[in-house]
Amino acid sequence: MKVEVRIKRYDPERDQKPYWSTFEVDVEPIDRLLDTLNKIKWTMDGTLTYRRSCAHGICGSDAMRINGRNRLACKVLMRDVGSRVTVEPMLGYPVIKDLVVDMDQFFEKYKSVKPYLITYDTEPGTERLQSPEERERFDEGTKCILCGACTGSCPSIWGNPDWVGPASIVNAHRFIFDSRDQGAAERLSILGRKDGVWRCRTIFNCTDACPRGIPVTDLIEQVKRAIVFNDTKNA
Amino acid sequence: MYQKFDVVIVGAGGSGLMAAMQLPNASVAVLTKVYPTRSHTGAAQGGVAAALGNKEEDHWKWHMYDTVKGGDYLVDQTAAEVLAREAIDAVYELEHRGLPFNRTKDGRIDQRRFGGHTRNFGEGPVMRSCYAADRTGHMILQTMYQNAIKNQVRFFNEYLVLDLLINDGRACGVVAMEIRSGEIHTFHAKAVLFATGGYGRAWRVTSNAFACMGDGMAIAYRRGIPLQDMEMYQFHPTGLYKVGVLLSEAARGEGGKLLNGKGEYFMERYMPTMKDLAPRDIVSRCIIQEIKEGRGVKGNGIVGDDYVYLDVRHLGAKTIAEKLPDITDFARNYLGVEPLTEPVPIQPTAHYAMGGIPTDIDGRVVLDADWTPMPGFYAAGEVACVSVHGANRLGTNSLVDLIVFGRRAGKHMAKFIQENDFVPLPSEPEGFSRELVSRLLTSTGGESAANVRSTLQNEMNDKVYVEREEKGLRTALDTIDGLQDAYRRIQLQDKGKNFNTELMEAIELGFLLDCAEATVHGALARQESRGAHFRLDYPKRDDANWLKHTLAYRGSKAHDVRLEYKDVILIDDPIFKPKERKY
Amino acid sequence: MLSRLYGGPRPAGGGFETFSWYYFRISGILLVFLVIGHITLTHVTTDVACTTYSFVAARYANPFWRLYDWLLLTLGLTHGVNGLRVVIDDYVRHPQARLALQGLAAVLLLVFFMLGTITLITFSPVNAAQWGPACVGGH
Amino acid sequence: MYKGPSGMWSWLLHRVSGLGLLLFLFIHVVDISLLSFGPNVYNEGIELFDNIIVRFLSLALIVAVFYHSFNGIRIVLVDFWRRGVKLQQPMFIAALVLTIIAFIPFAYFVLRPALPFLAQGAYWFVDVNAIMSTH
Ligand SMILES: Cc1cc2nc3c(=O)[nH]c(=O)nc-3n(C[C@H](O)[C@H](O)[C@H](O)COP(=O)(O)OP(=O)(O)OC[C@H]3O[C@@H](n4cnc5c(N)ncnc54)[C@H](O)[C@@H]3O)c2cc1C
Ligand code: HEM
Ligand code: SF4
Ligand code: F3S
Ligand code: FES
Repeated sequence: MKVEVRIKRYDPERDQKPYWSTFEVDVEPIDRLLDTLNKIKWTMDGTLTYRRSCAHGICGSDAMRINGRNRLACKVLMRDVGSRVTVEPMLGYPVIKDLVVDMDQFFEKYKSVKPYLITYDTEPGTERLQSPEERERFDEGTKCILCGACTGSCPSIWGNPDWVGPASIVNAHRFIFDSRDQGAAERLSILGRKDGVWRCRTIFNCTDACPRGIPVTDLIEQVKRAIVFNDTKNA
Repeated sequence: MYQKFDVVIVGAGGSGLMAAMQLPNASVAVLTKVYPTRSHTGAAQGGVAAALGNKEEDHWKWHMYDTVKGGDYLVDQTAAEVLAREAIDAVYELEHRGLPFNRTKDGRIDQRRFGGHTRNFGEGPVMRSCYAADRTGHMILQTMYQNAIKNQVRFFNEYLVLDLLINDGRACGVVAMEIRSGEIHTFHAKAVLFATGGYGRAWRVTSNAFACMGDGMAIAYRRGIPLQDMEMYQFHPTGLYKVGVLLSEAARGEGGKLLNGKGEYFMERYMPTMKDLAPRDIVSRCIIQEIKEGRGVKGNGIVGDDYVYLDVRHLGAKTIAEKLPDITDFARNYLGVEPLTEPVPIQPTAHYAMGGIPTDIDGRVVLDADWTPMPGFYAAGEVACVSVHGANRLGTNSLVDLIVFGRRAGKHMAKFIQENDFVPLPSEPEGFSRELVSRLLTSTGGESAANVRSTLQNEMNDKVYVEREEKGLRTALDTIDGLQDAYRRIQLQDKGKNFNTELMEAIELGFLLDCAEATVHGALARQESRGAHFRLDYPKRDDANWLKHTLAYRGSKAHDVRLEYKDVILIDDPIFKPKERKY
Repeated sequence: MLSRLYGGPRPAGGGFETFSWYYFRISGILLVFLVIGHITLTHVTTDVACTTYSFVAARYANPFWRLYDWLLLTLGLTHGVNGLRVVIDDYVRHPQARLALQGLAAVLLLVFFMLGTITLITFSPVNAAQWGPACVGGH
Repeated sequence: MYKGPSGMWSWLLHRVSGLGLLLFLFIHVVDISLLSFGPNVYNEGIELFDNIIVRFLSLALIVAVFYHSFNGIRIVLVDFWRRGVKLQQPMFIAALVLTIIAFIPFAYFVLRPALPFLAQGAYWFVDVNAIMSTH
């Protein structure tokens, strides 16, 4: 089938401002959008630039704005996008080139919430014990692949790039509610600050964008409650 | 730009990060061409094997036995011992660092069965695979990255390493291109670790990421370091048809069966006892056999007639939803097939390099059959060949390899940098890399990199696949020779410096061609069938002549690779004596 | 469990943003009743055209209504200006401009709060004969 | 703007209605302060509200109040009620429906005094001659 692909292009080395290129591509209905981009890059325009690696939705490289919503190009099938598809870089991040955005800030924010196990006890000789229920408590957040789709979909970050963003909160949640961890208080105090969880106005775009099906807003709300009630048990 | 570190680690997958963790007091730079969390380790689903014995009795020696046998005895048995013994501690280390393993009722790390892992030297399956849902690799990668943040490891993200610097027989640094600016940087170091992963992209149908282009192997190879056992490349039997995306072995573990075009569950015919759960090399071969004999699936609307089915319909919606969510997801998403009501088209997919840069059990790269190390140069993970996987890797043993040997290499480097000083850089360290980049940017040869790449991938899929024979391999060699010529004529459309992925892909293609070349040479020379290497013209294993490792040294072009051989290390224990491999 | 979770340093108090978030919700819920009561009074039970001086004077004879309106004023202003502050935070990136606008918001809050409060407290109706019509306009 | 059925419209409306209400509150405080200047001044001020255009503006105000209130309650439920997150969309619809339901009687009461005038307007719209003949 024939598809018209509109791509927002920008190479600061050459272009004054972003522009649109349109490509007519012949695709299979079960081709991924990523396959289509590859086809364009390899046979039509070698300068088209985007990130990709695993090609099956697990590495988080190719989050972009597809028909107005943040998606992984490798998880979108051509038969589902219609005969015209619009591809843009994600909003909320500086554009490096074409569909490639600068993720440095994103990772800095991620780091700011101390996304690692914090313990003050000495380690046992074998594993620490944790019941299946305790393990289940923070399962959702462990699915995150740090693709940044959620953060880039959030109107709060479009206006305010300082905001820590949903992805960082998801990863903070993963540790705050881990029974082995002892750093909950530190993280909650970081997230309780000005650019912490309160910038979330429950817009739910993040939940729509997450390619891993993480209930992002739900996790954020749990963190808010943990801060408000100063308690991680009932949040 | 010039920078100096005690240790430079190339690659931020499981092995690179595990090594970085062992160097808390050194200045360490981790260079990676993708953001660390995009590394291919994240794709691993099944689990990581360790004889913890949390669910039932287990012993590291049983694990060692399975590893040696699974590798069709091409395994260095001392290394297999280290692997099996230290896996236990390494898994505990992961847990301490925060890895969220699934748990048993009494709170310990949960374990499950996996192909080829047995109790009491082959008596029956054992629960040895420690796992975190269906995303163990993802969790290892995330956990290691989190710890790297905690320890404030210095990352150089989106730096493509182009060259290894050697002076006076010692590794002393690397040269890399910063993808975002096109700038060339020199990293001077006392010790260099390569942890760059595999080269599955040499085949058309592969489970591997676009980033798996054999960079590390090729860079070392170009610097005169041999590549070991490259002909031993694993094809996983259940790759999603055409796309290659992996459907985990768990599908068959749960009772899924392979079905041919005639509606027959054919594995029963080939392996009456283990049936669909026979090791990967064997199952892949049976699939190819079916297709060759005309029992593949034909014209059902998708394309071609070179596949069979993975059938999970009889498992019921509940099991499928709970235990095999990924399979359902992939099949629906990528082929539009509903596994609850339709069988899923599959074909063997290029999956894992057993071979690679030869190392000893401390991750030190060795240069020849006499185990002469190159001081300061280390390798770990899929890029390396400690030879624990021999001719066929068992499921879940790669992640063990990463953490055990990544850890050992890290610890050894910690010692090495204490005892050794910097060696000066060679003169004009960046010369080679600059020339490589500028040649590609200025070439007007008119050749397209995409063409070269797809020709290579098709050729490898056709002739250097599950089954090989002399004629096909010779043709493949000619093709690669031609492609290497074509490679020199590659012309780019993007001549910019800023994030030039076309340039990057072209550089990687050069690496891929080198790895393919070594693979074909090794395969052509090895006149026997062992593990993943099945020669139609030599269908029997031949221990008398071929119980040895291939070492391939690069020549000036595809046709003149020099091969040497290295003995397999056997230990003096009757249990581990090579014998026929039966399941 | 909790002592374990909070084994590390304690959180640095709730913080202003936490308070602000909480305040939005509490004042909001109170406002639901106050505002809906208020508009019912001025639009349903009485037409706006009849909310004249005489209507107000009669109502303010009872201090309850003064308190009611003062609560409405205070909660509405603080809630609303806090919202304005958040909006400014979200969209105004330039630090000086942001400070200036937030200063302006604070001044607005203060001015309108004073104006409203003074009116409510000091209001003492003139002689009933001079209250004027019960309704304005031609209806 | 982000496409798709998320909570973005609810948030945008909430923000706009909140700011609108604040603006009105400012105006309202000023007109109330006219009380201090005696009945005549105040009543003149009130007269303004009787104006047909202002009556329509009051309708907008009322919609804003109801929407902002109901959606405010929805937000609080999302925050404090664990199932709220899953039901945010139905609750958004509910807030809209409730806004409309509550709005109808209010619209009637607000516009009732203006009805004759409005009826005339409608008439005029239908038939200019009809208006001509009534004068
Ligand atoms: C789909 C799939 C499922 C799997 N499942 C399992 C399983 O269940 N159990 C198991 O044990 N194994 C499994 N494996 C195998 C295992 O995941 C891999 O072998 C292993 O993760 C490789 O890890 P690594 O650290 O060697 O390299 P990788 O994780 O591949 O990382 C390579 C790193 O090197 C960097 N790099 C590469 N080249 C350059 C360069 N030129 N310059 C700079 N940086 C560079 C990359 O950026 C990356 O960070 C699976 C593999 C696949 C494909
Ligand atoms: C009638 C009952 C009211 C309720 C239940 C209510 C509730 C809320 C809530 C919960 C918020 C916080 C939104 C968030 O954090 O995302 C909010 C924001 C806001 N409210 Fe109200 N409110 C009410 C009345 C008012 C009034 C009378 C005004 C005007 C004076 C007002 C102006 C605002 C403003 C400006 C915001 C900020 C909007 C934003 O940040 O997006 N509200 N309201
Ligand atoms: S929460 Fe989801 S959308 Fe956000 S970074 Fe993680 S995986 Fe991506
Ligand atoms: S889109 Fe943004 S406002 Fe909150 S619910 Fe998601 S983070
Ligand atoms: S390429 Fe890895 S997520 Fe799409």
